[in-house]
Amino acid sequence: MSNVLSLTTFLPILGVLLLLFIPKDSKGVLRNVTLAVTVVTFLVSLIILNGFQTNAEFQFVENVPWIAAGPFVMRYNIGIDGISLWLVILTTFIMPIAVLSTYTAVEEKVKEYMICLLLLETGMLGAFISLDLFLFYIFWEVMLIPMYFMIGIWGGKNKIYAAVKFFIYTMVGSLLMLVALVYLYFQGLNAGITDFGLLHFFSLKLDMATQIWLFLAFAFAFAIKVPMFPLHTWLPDAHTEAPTAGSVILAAVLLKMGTYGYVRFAIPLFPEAAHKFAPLIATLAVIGIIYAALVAMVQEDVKKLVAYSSVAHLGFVMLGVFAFNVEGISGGMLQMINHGISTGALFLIVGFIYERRHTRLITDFGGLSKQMPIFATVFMIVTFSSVGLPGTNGFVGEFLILLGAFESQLRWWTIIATSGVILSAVYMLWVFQRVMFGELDNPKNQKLPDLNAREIAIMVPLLVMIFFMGLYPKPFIDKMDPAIKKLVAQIRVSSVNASVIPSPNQTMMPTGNPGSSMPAGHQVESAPAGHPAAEAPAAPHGAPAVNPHEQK
Amino acid sequence: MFDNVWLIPLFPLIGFLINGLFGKKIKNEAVIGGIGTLMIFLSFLVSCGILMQMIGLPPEQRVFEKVLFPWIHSGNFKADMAFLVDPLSVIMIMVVTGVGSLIHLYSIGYMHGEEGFYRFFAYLNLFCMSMLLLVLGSNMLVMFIGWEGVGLCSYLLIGYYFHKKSAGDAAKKAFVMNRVGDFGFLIGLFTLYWWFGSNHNIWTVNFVEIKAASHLLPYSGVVTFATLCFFVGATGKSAQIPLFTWLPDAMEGPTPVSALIHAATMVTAGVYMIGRMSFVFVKSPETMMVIAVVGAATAIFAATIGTAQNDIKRVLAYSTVSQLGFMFLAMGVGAFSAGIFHLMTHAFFKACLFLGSGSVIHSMHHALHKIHAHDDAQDMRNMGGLRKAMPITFLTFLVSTIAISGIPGFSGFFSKDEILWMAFANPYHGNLNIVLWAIGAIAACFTAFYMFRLVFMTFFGECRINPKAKGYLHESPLVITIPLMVLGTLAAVGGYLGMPKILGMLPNYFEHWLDPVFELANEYGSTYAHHGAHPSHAIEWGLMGLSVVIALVGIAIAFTMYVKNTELPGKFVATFPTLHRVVYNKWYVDELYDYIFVNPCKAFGQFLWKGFDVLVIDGVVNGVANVVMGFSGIFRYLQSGLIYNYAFSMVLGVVVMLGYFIFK
Amino acid sequence: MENLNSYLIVSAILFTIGTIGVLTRKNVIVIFMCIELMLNAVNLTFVAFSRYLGNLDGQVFVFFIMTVAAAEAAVGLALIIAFFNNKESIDVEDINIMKW
Amino acid sequence: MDMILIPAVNIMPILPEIALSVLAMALLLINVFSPGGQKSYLAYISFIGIVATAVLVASGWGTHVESFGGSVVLDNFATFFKITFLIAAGMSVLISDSYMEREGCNHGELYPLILFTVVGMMLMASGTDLMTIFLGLEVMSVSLYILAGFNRASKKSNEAGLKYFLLGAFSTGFLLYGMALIYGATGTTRLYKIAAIVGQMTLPSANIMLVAGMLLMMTGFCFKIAAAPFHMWTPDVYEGAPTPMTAFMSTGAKAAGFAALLRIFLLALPTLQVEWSQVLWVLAVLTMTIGNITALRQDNIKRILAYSSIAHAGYALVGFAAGNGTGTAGILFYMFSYTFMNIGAFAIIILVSKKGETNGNVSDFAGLGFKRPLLAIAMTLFLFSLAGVPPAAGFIGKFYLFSGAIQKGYIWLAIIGVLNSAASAYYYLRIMVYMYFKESTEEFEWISISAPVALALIIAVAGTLIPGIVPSFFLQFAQMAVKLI
Repeated sequence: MSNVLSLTTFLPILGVLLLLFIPKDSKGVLRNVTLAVTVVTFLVSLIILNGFQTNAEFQFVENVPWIAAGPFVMRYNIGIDGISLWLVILTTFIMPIAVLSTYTAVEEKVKEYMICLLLLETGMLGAFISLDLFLFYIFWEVMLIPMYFMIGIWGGKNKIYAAVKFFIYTMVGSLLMLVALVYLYFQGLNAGITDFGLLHFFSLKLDMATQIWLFLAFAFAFAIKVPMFPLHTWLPDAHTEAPTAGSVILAAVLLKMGTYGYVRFAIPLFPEAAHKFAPLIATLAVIGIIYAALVAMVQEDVKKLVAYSSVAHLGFVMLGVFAFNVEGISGGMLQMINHGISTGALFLIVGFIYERRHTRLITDFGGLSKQMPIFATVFMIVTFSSVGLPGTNGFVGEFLILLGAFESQLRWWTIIATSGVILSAVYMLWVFQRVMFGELDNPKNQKLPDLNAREIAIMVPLLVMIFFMGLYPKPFIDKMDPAIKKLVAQIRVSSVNASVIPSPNQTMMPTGNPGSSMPAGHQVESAPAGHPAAEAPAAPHGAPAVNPHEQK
Repeated sequence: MFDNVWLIPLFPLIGFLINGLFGKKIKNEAVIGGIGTLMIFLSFLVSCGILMQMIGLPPEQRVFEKVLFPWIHSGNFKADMAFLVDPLSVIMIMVVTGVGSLIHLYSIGYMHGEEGFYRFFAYLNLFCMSMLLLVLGSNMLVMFIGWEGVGLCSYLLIGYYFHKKSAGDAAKKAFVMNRVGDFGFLIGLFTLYWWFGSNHNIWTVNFVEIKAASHLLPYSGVVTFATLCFFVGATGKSAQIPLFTWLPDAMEGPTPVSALIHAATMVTAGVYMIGRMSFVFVKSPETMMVIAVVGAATAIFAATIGTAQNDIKRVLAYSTVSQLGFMFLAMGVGAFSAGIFHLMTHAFFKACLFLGSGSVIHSMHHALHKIHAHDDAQDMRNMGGLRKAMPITFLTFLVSTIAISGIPGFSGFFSKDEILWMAFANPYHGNLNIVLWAIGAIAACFTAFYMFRLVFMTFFGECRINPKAKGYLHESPLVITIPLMVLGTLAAVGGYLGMPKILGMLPNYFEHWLDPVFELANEYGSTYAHHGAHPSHAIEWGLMGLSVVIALVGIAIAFTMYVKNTELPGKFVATFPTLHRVVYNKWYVDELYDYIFVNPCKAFGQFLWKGFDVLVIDGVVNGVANVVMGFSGIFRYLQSGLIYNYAFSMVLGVVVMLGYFIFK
Repeated sequence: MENLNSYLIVSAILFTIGTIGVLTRKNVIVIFMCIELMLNAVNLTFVAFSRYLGNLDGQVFVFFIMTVAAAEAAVGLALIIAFFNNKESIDVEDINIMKW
Repeated sequence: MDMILIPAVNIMPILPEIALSVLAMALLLINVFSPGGQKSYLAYISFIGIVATAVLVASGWGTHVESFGGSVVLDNFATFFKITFLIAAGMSVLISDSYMEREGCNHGELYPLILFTVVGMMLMASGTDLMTIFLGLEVMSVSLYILAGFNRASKKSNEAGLKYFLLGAFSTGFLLYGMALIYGATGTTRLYKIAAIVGQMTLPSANIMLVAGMLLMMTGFCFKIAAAPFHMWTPDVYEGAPTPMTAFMSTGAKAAGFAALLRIFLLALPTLQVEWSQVLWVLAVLTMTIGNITALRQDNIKRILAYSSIAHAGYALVGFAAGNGTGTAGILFYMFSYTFMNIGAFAIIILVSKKGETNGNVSDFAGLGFKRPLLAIAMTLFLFSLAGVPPAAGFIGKFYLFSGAIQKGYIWLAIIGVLNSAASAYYYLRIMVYMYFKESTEEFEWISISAPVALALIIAVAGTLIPGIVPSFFLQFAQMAVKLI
């Protein structure tokens, strides 16, 4: 089972080949086959999860030559560590749900739809497992195509604008990233790096100016995908136009590409630059949190509201990631998964009522709880998970993020961001109230059927995950912990070398070259993760929100 | 027995799951209610067991931590799902499970025939579980689960009649305001965690460990910030100024809910939290003062509003706010055990009062229902003279009222008097003490006034209810009256647990019981307290008497106004119309908040969306596209189709290239 | 051969005249003639250089250019005729169906 | 009496050219003496001939033979390009027959002309003397003039031919003047001699005559490859010319132009690289930008592809401006894969359009996606490849071109390039929008695909996908080809 990773990634492609031989009008078969394929993929991915050793190393690595021409050597180099593991599982976990959700939602062009779904899955998985920068870029771009068609073909009335906007917006960013990628490669070439293998570049020393430009290019591409304020406007359009499954996947997985890109590429490749820009990005993240919440509050379209809410959630993720400490980054990673589950569930819920009423305007609803109690319960649980109620998954991630950020230099930002917790409650509960509470006065709503078995079957796994991750996140955190510790060690070490944060007691900071897979655990003991050692002596009982940047 | 502490929250959880998942199928109210009540009663038994065991132990061994399973471990951060059993938490679980089971029992009767009966009990159980988590949590995070969990349940239960818009609004308001508090709680948590971690490499949120390390904390400074944040959390949960407006609205929920959540247990969480972390709070004199002042202010403020309300439950709600103010006053003046004591007694009599009012409303409702009248079953102006119709309710209600008014011999007297005395005699606030005491005393007077106003308007005088309905008024069934009687008894005698030493008949069991919890706090406090001459017993006696007199005065006024000559209130209103209107409208606080926070937020959101998101950002995005398109149009028309133009462009190109190289 | 430059200047002038002719004249035939003029200017340059440098490559080149010019003339005139058949005109202004 | 010694010439390097010329003449004769009407067999014969020639050319891989006193050379560079031309010609032949049938101008001369064009191109690729290159260029151009105006009945075709002819001849003037000046400056027309002499010059860039000659030559070739500002003819000619010929021109002629450019500038004028690469920098930016931006507002799909082919010339120029191994190899690879995708796209345009070149608007593609899924998927593939989206060949090509620029340090050039290809995505997507996102307005009539066209499409798809997924095979050849310059 050495190549189980490739198997997982390309099973959907096999599924596509299978679908090609099924006549396009036998929709049931098409759906079931696709479902089967995705389920099998999920099961195979469970083998990975099962065989994954809890350590900081990359596992299930496959590394075979692919392109070698001129100055370039690209390899089919894949593998996962604790950071990518859960995203892979998340992807394979969401797909069957997404497929199941299309059974009644998509009635025409089923075959094409299913093919798009499967291609998309391969694209996403590939991006998560690539350890070769070029390979990553390929998957990153390939992902766009099926999504573009899903929005464009099965989308709403404004679908063309949304689809083209989505495609070009993302393409601009990723092409700039490509330029940076090549430039980085040539830098590496001079330093004796022979191929696009990601791990080589971790040890590459770059001068500050170079790092800044390269980081900006990467950060821009990823920021568009996340999406971060102010590059987020493609998201509401894409979400509102996309069919339910599309929105689910877009929210659950595609957006994670951006945040994952930061964790996997932008930050470890250019640590000093990352530290330099941390305040800026944190600011944008915080603005995003508040801004998106305020905008979400006044939306009239449920789906748009959820779209904006995910902008806010991903703002949290970014904040956590740029805390540069174990808590923050683990929180970020968890939050990615949580957001995948909760927001995915929210889009499914919106899909349910849309299928029944063919409208998403909040004002068209009200008092649904009376008519569809099961739906009400599910919706409420998901709402509170998305609000981050303790006991649900949302809380764990959000809490760790804020905790980690508060420990780091981003204290002020954290305090502002925490107020987002209030706002999220405001808009989520408000929409819940307007949709579910009140008199069931609209006659169109008085006959709505409650969730049927299939829809319940779709939601149950998500609900289970919501509570499981909320009450017992340990397995998730444990698996990703070593990798994150290593990452933190990498970026902290180099940050000290570059003395981006001049700290009086660097000596207690572990020194050594990053990328070397030294067990980072001890370092974390010796120097509390990413907490600014500067404060310790400087502010014995200083105001708690002292920002080192202001101290000096 | 300690080891089984995890059973306490477990039983309600089971109850919740059973009723929540299968309640719809079960249908039979007796079974559903039975399960709900039984589960919480089982927890009560376990709690009793723990109490017994603890009584058996010497004070220093009365702290026990039960780790259930590791919850969030990441980096330095460790938080387990763990319970802390100590005298404080034991008192709380006794109150919660005890009062809780009575109210469950009561609800069987009260909620009879409601649709979604099962839902109600499921929520009620869920609430009990969360509340128990809150009080049992051995670290801030588990406490926070309960903290938000009770918020959730109160949301669910306030919104129980979700088809009423007012209910939905109230529920949302409650949750959001609680969230504001939670915001403070989180920040406080972060600050403490970060401070201990970065300065002493102690990364913990565990109460025991923090307590052990608390000597490292500086006085004021960071602690002030942290504790103030925590206090914000407390104000949210316990409806103190400025976050109190949700509690009166919360009366939209069924009465048992008001009794359990919004009187006996949840709203006291803030007090409990301060008690739990007294050793941190006391480190910051500033915070202590803020707490005391806010508490006193809330006590008097809410009391004034209470005097002008006509909805029986609203009066009680404001009374609750005011009483919570007393508790915070106690905490603020370092009388932690007194505060907790008042918390307990208040749980008894206020629960009894709410349930009593519930019983009244219940029968009013039925009576009005019989005649298909649509008068408000909760408006005291429709009541009066009910004491004959429902004697048990009347008696228990009266007892509790006496208790809350602070008539000697009843529970309220002991606790409240202790608080007032400490407000006067505490070593912390120097000259502020007298003010605090005065405010407290006046608030007590108001309390006595509006409570007896309530009693008189409801149970005395001639019956103002629709005459046709009069015949239908009757005493409530046993399930309702039994809890009333039990609680009434407790309200009467509960005080003897914590009798002030000066009365000297009984030792102050309560204070001794809590000593191990609060001694550290008192120790810290003593380091900066002003050690003036300790007031003499004479003064204490004097003040005690004074407070009694004050209470009696309040009662007397109420008697004159609402029994003797009932036209007085009208006159009063006529003479001070503005004052009455302002008080009647709760000093317009809600309107103020709408004006300051809610509306601007919505407007700003609208602006950001329509103005910024759509116009500016998307404007730029699409603008770029349009500019390019514009160029496309221009370039397009350069393509004239005429050969000599094409040739010209070629020549131009050549000339420019040559020119560049020749003349560069 | 001391006055190479005069030859070059003459040919440059011829070339320029041809170019300007192409830009200004409207009759396709005339334009084509202007192009021929340009080519001949080039020929003159080649010959001049060839003579100046004393090697024959230039002159050989000129032969090729002449032949090619002839071929182009044949093809060009054919195209012009075909165009004329369709449009009854050989005015460049009329070569304008396709634009923008 | 002394006798003239006929130097022993090795005709091996120009064997393919000779073979094709002979075949072409033979076809002419056959055409003359054969009854009119059905001409398909000519297509088949010439296709077979082309394949045979391709085999012949390919067999010469790896050898390096100079001949005719060093005015012609057979090397990998020439071979690579010759293969490219032959592929272009072969596919054009395949798609020509049915088209010419439909347009009712199925004159047998077509195929010989195509073959002659190829001969010219090949001569350009293997010529190492300004004369041979000029000859090749003219042979190609003159045949192309005819091919552009081949559909005598159609006004558009006429106009295209005439425009192409006049402007082409005009540009030839500049080209020749440039060659003359180079000759004057160096005293020779042999490229490697030029290189040697220029190499000895103390300050070649100060030699006005040399620089001017270089620029004028560049003008001539830039006209052929349709680089701004010498591109103006392209849209009109491409639109007017019979579609298969447009396909042929846009790929073969462009490739030939680049072959000659590379040969001359890299072999003869490497010492002036600073000068010409800064000029090409500007030209590349102009060409990409004008091509892409103008294409955004077009509705006639042939015109869209015309502008897109201008833009692609710009991309290739990026690699040329870099002038290093990566960039130039990128050009070769790009021209190679561009041939497949572009001819493929034009083939589908032919299938969709109707008699008299009607039905050639973007909107006429509406609903194709679900009426003829296979065609649509093929078209989608070509368009994505043109837009440079992985895993199609176009992406790898662009990647190498821009990488060349980056390696050279022209970061901004690369950035402008990628921004351009982002913008270009819009009009390629627009076609897909019509194919998939819109329903066709009028009744959609069945498209019958003849065998040759099907074959061409299959070749095109293969040639677009395979170099994209396993590029190293092709890239290595490209690398070897440019090494020899």
